[in-house]
Amino acid sequence: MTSMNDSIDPVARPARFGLFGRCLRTSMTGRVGFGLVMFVVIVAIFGPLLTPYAPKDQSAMYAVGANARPSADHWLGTDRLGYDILTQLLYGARTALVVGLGAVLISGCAGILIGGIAGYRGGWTDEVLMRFAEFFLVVPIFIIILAVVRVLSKAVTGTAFETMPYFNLTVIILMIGLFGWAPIARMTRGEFLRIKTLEFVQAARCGGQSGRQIVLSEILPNAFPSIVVLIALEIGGAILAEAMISFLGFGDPNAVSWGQMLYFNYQSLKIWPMASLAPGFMIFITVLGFNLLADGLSDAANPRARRR
Amino acid sequence: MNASAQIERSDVISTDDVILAIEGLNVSLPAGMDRDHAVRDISVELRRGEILCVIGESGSGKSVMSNAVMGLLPPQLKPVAGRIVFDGRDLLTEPPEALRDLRGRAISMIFQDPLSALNPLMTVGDQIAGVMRAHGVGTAQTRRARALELVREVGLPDPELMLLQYPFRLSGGQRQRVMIAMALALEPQILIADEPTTALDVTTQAQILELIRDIQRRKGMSVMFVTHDFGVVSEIADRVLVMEKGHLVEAGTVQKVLTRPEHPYTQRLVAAVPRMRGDTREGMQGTPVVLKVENLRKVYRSGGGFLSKERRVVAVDDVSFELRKGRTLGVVGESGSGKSSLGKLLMKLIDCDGGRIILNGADVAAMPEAAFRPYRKTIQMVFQDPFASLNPRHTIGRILTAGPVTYGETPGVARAAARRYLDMVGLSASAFDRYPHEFSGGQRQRIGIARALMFDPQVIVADEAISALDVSIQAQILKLFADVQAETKVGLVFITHDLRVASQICDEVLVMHKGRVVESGPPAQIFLSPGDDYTRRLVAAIPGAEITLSHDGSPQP
Amino acid sequence: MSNNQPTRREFLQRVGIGAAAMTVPTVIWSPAHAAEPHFKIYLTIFNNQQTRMIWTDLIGKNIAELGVEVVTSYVPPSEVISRRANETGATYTEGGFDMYSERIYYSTMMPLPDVLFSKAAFPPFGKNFYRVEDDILEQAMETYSSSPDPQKRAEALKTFEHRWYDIQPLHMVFYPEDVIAINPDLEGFDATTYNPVFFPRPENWTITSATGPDVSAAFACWQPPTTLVPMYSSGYNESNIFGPVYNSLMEYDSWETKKAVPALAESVTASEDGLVWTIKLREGVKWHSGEEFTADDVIYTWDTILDPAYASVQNSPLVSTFGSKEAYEKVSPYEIKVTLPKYSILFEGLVLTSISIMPKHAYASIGPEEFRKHTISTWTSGFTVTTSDGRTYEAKGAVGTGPWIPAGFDAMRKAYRMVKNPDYWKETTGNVTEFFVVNIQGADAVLSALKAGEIDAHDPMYDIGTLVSTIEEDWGKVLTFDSYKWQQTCLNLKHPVFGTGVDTPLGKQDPSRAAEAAVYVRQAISHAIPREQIIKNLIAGYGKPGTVPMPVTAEEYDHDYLKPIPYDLDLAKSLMEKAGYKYA
Amino acid sequence: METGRYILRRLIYAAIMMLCTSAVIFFLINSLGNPVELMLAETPGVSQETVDLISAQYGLDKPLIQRYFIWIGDLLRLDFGTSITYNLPVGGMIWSWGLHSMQIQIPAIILSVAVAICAGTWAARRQHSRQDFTVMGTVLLGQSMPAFFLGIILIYIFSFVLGWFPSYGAISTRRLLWGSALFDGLWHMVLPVAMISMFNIATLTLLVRTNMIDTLRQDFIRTARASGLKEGEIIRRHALRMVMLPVITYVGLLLGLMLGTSPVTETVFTWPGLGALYVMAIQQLDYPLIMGISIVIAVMLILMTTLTDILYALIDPRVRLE
Repeated sequence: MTSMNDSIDPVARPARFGLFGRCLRTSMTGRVGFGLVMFVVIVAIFGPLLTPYAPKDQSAMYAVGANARPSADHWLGTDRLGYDILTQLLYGARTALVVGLGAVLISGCAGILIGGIAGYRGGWTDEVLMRFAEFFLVVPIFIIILAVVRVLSKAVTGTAFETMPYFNLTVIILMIGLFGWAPIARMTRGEFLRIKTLEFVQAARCGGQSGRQIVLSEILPNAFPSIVVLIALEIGGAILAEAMISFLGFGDPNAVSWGQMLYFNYQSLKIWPMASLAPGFMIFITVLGFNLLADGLSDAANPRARRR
Repeated sequence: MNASAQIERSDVISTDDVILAIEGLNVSLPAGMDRDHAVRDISVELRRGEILCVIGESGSGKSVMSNAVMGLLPPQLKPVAGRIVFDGRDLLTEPPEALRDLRGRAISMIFQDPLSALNPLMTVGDQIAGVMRAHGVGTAQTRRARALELVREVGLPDPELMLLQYPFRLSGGQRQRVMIAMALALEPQILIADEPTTALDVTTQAQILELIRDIQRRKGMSVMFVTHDFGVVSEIADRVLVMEKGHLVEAGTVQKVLTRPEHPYTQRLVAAVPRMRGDTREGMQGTPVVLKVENLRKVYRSGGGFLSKERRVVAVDDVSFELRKGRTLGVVGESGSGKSSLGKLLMKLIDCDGGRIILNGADVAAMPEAAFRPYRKTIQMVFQDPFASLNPRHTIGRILTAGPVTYGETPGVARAAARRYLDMVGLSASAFDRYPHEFSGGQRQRIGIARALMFDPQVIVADEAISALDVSIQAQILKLFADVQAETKVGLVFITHDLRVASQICDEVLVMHKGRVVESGPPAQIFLSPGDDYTRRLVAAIPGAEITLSHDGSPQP
Repeated sequence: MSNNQPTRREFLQRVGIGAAAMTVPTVIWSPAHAAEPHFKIYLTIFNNQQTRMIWTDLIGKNIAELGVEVVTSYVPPSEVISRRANETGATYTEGGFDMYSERIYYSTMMPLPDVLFSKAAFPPFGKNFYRVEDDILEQAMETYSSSPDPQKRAEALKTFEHRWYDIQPLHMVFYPEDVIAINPDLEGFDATTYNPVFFPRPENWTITSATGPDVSAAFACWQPPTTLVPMYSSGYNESNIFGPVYNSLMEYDSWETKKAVPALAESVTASEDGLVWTIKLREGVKWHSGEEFTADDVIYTWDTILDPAYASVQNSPLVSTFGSKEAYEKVSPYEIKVTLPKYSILFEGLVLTSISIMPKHAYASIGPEEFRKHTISTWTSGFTVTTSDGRTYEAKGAVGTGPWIPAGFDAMRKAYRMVKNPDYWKETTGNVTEFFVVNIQGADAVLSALKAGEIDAHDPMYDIGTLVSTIEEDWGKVLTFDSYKWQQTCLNLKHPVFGTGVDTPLGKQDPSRAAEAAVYVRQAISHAIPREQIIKNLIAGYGKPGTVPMPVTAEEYDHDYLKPIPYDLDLAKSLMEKAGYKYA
Repeated sequence: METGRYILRRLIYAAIMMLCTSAVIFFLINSLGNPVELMLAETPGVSQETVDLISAQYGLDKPLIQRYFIWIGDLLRLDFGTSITYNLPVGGMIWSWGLHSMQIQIPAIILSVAVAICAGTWAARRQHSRQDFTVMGTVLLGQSMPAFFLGIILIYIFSFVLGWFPSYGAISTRRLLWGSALFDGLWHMVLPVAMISMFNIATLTLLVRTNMIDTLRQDFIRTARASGLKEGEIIRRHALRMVMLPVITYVGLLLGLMLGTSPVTETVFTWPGLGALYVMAIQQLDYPLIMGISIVIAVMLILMTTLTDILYALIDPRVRLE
């Protein structure tokens, strides 16, 4: 458009404090998102110190009763199961983060690996891997996860898995992770394909660097900003997916999950709205936090789209 | 030869003839850029029936000025002072709707990249007719008839079919003709051409320049022609404006500016224009052969998958040559001639389909990567794009030392070497710890050369190593190549599309066309008495030949 | 080159791999009970009813208080069903079950051996999943089911109740009250739905606000039916729909009196010893097709149920009642003689009152493999019935003798529709002429439907008790009924701890006292069930604490002996100590 | 010619995908056990002979691989078997329940696309302005809002507090709104459609905005401006066409998924759609129903993505000809 554009790099420049620093410095949404995420992280780490109750303590049932209004003992009241709502919210943050980070750890590793191989190798490998990814991109993940959670809980009968604590939650995390790699793979592949043809990569080859070195030190660091954006989005997505699965009653009965709170309480919304609105709000701000963070990171990673 | 050069051009034109007057134009830049104004205090008069060339290097503000006339400045660039008077009206204060009506009807514009400038989803016919439709001219039938007429007028083949084509199926020259047809649709009084031939091959460029010149004369249009190439200027211009960093530094007739530049910047610029030389460089005649290529061949295959036809493109076909130590081999050709593929084949960035590459006495053509690795040190490359050729995440030091360290050099020795070569390419040692984005394009290219030198190679392949640079920088880098070669006696394979550049630096030139070497020999033979038909056409198409065919370096139109 | 990859490092540092590292272990391995658990129970919870999920979970937590490790999981009912079908009494880890909870209701109007968990009610190849094996209980039930003398039967029941109360083979949690909200304009709802014998009787409904000749009424059922063939169903999701279409030989007149009166049978007389029965059928009763109802239809129905190829759920009680097809014969078109091999309470309690009679002329041509998929089972299409006099009748579902004629399944509304039978043999009192049964999921939704005037009543499974406070008078009238059902937690009585007791410390020490130790454990569990709190918090007080498998409102319930079992963890622990478990 | 070959190639890919998917579904679900045992589990006193007899009636005594081909053959004749919990033919159920899913999904998709194009274009043309910030903020909120939470809030406000719209079901059982099934159906659709659209609108608006900004930066837009086209015309005739390409892909995916994406919506609104049916089928392990719905969703998805690809190719000549 103008001659000024000539000076824009094909890949983002490194900044003083990295992508995160730039995100926090330049993007309002990034700052808000980071704040919300940090809030949830802090709640997850320190929350349990703030409550005298165990996560599955139903003793309120014998005292103030279920669906009790807020009191000095129960600041947000109790829910239909006689749990202290605040305690559930605090412990739910842990589950949410474990689900989000755990799922993305799996999908991120798989996605970067597969996308990286497809993008770097190209040709026939690329074709096969991307057809495969295409299948995963369009597959109705949610429906499959429901089926697998149910089917596995039946299939493990009598095996050692059955006695594994949080088996259902583990399965849900695994499934969300295993089905979430395709977008990351596609993004990684696109970035690899683009960066691979850039001249500094050819220069590295001319400089005698091996394929592994080129991928790890030349291509991957430059592809990373775009991937990080997607990863932040997927953390939010994974938390949302777990909430929906739990909401439909397929969650882990032994885990404290906001989705599960909603599942048990939304039928009595009219009696005691707090019990459903509070966990819903927590899911909302957590997912919002990661989405905003992704938005800010995306601004930071693509300076071309940044506000001038 | 261009007939326009013979036309007598007068400096004296009455003010009635001024069709567009830019008076004291100031366009501000947003905060944080390296200067306040994109253009500052510019006054220009475009006269009826003339071709006014605006020349300047990148960042000189020439495009900003032409876009300001069209009212197409991006929102962050704002004209803050001055007037643009057309037809008694100030275009800067006209309401947007009136301005819109003028665009396309009274003032038209064509752009640099004809592919992205055309809508990929619409046929040529729809796009030409769309201009008329936008101004409510004619009916669907008459518009189509007019489009047909225009397509014929700009010399596109098979007009009927052409209207139904999509842009991506046309060649670069054809696309630019479509652009011109669109610009001409409503017989505008002014045509603004923003670097319209920069993306084109030299022979196509000659045709397009011819077309613009021809149409301008037939229609009596005024043309504002923005370019960075003095060759083009000499071909087409009546008058020339020279811009530097947003300022207008010199204006005058083409003869005056080219032959008697007054402003020091113009003088530098004109001096830096690559001249066609027909002489043969002295020295280094009997040195040993460092690179010998025999019958090299590369075929690209695409498609060939399930239910789709395989397409084969012979990129490099039976190419043979020898490069001696300290000598420079030029590879010239238009885009698609296979010259870049040849460069990549030499570097073994792509595998060849036949032939031999003898390096250090061994045939490396068929070697697997592992076996070739020790040979890599002897052949290095300098790349085209100074912005993409350095990893933005690595310091200059890391970029330079990574290669030698990979080959087992100790980091200390590599660092010392890096500092030495930085010095050789004219950069201070403080560059070592900085990142690429802190350097200008020319500086980056110097770093690229230093990187190639780190291995003490016997051969450097420079693939269009200067074509992305401004003219003045080009000259510096060319000089650097010459100096480096003199010092290190490295053999240089210099791939370029610019015949003038090749004529300056090469000891021998290969002319490539459709993958084949059509002619080879010393520059004198190639440029002064080309034997091959294609070479002849190529040489004839070099713009500004009349001002450059001299031996003493001073322009002689 | 420490600063060459700033983004990745910064990212990991700042967004909290640290948080993840701290969180993962704490969530995955949260501290369980510090002490070594006494034993481990897998508590399987049906995933289809939230209230039950909650209170079962609560019971699990309380059992855990006794030093038992309780592992809970939510599963579909079908999975528990297949787990408990294991004949060997396998525990959960062996593919069977340890403990789960369910609701039991009377499928007739009197206690029958199956609801009393009689071993005899389940054939040897069958699925006696509870395996209540206690000589005193068996003896009492044997006496009860095979004695024609009401006095003896009452005594046997009392013995049964006392013995059960003492050894607690399964734990009754509570006896729910049925809470039903109905359209305030609906009259005649009284006798509607408590168990499969009491399906809604819309022929007696009057919508007082309705004007004009066509009055429609709608009834919401909790779950969609699986099959509308009576002999395949023991649940009332189905009988809500097929009930109004068919008749049985006898029916109950009203909830008020709970008295069986003749229906398709005009009279039923028995010999002194209760072995020979003469059934006189009502004459002039017409099937919906116009065909005459005769003894052939009754014989056909019994024959079909007795034929194992049809795999009817009523096969086993009928086999144990009749023995074989020789037990009954047609005397005349309107008279059947039944000779029982021995007296069985099932004949009165089940065969006469809850077997719907199917039309031979319409159904006889349908093979066993087709029955479940046929229109008579789904009501989704039509089929043609040819009567003996050669006329044809287009059935849009089942063919019965009842007051309502099926008009098919309305796919758009997902509702079963039926219209009033103008030729019904019995006088009816209501003004409703069109009747819908619609499946609505969820208590909240069903009340919304009632508020919107889309339904007039619903079945009691919605558990609207806790929502009663949201019902306003102008759109909902809340009725409560005593229900002949209870909620219970089931134990695998072959379990080595609480079933046979061989793995208890006491049982290991002295194998002859193993059964006794198991009783202690079961009693401990019973005392760990917070029945009052469950009733108060989860069903809004609409219920009574449970003791034995006998509805608290039944006249057979011995209120003097069966006092509520208190929630007392200390008492429970002392019982566990009796079984040999130690507490610190 | 080229277009024809392209379409043929896509269709053959689709067929291969369907075959693979069906095999996966069949062998996965059938590895879990004999459905007849489950069907009869509640029936006391059924002997093994009876189970075998009924299994044979259902053709379950044959080897798995043979049953797979029988199943495929049945599928081709649109015979999906019979549901264990409902005893209804699965094909008819999918059709009936699926129609209800489409009843809310299709209007929601149309609404989303319409709103998103307007909002996205509007925001893109005012990039970085206050209005753009507002739209983007709303979009981010909408994207982060869990669908079921939104549904619950909608029900609470519009159904419980205000009483404007029904909160369950697809149609009134008896009293139709204004006596018309059409109005009554629309009335029931309001809240579910609002809930589904919310997320789609957010995602699509983002998509439209990003692509519109990209497109408006393209050189051919500048050409159009330089040719004197009106701004509205540039948006409509030039930019939107480009922007529609990714939108079509996304909408194709939405259409493909519409039968399967809605278990949450349909659960919240007790809507008798395929999503809710699927959840029920899984909860009850109703094998024929799970297999039937899975295969229909998969086929629908493959078909829609294939159609999208073909449509894409028809709009963008570069795809079909290169």
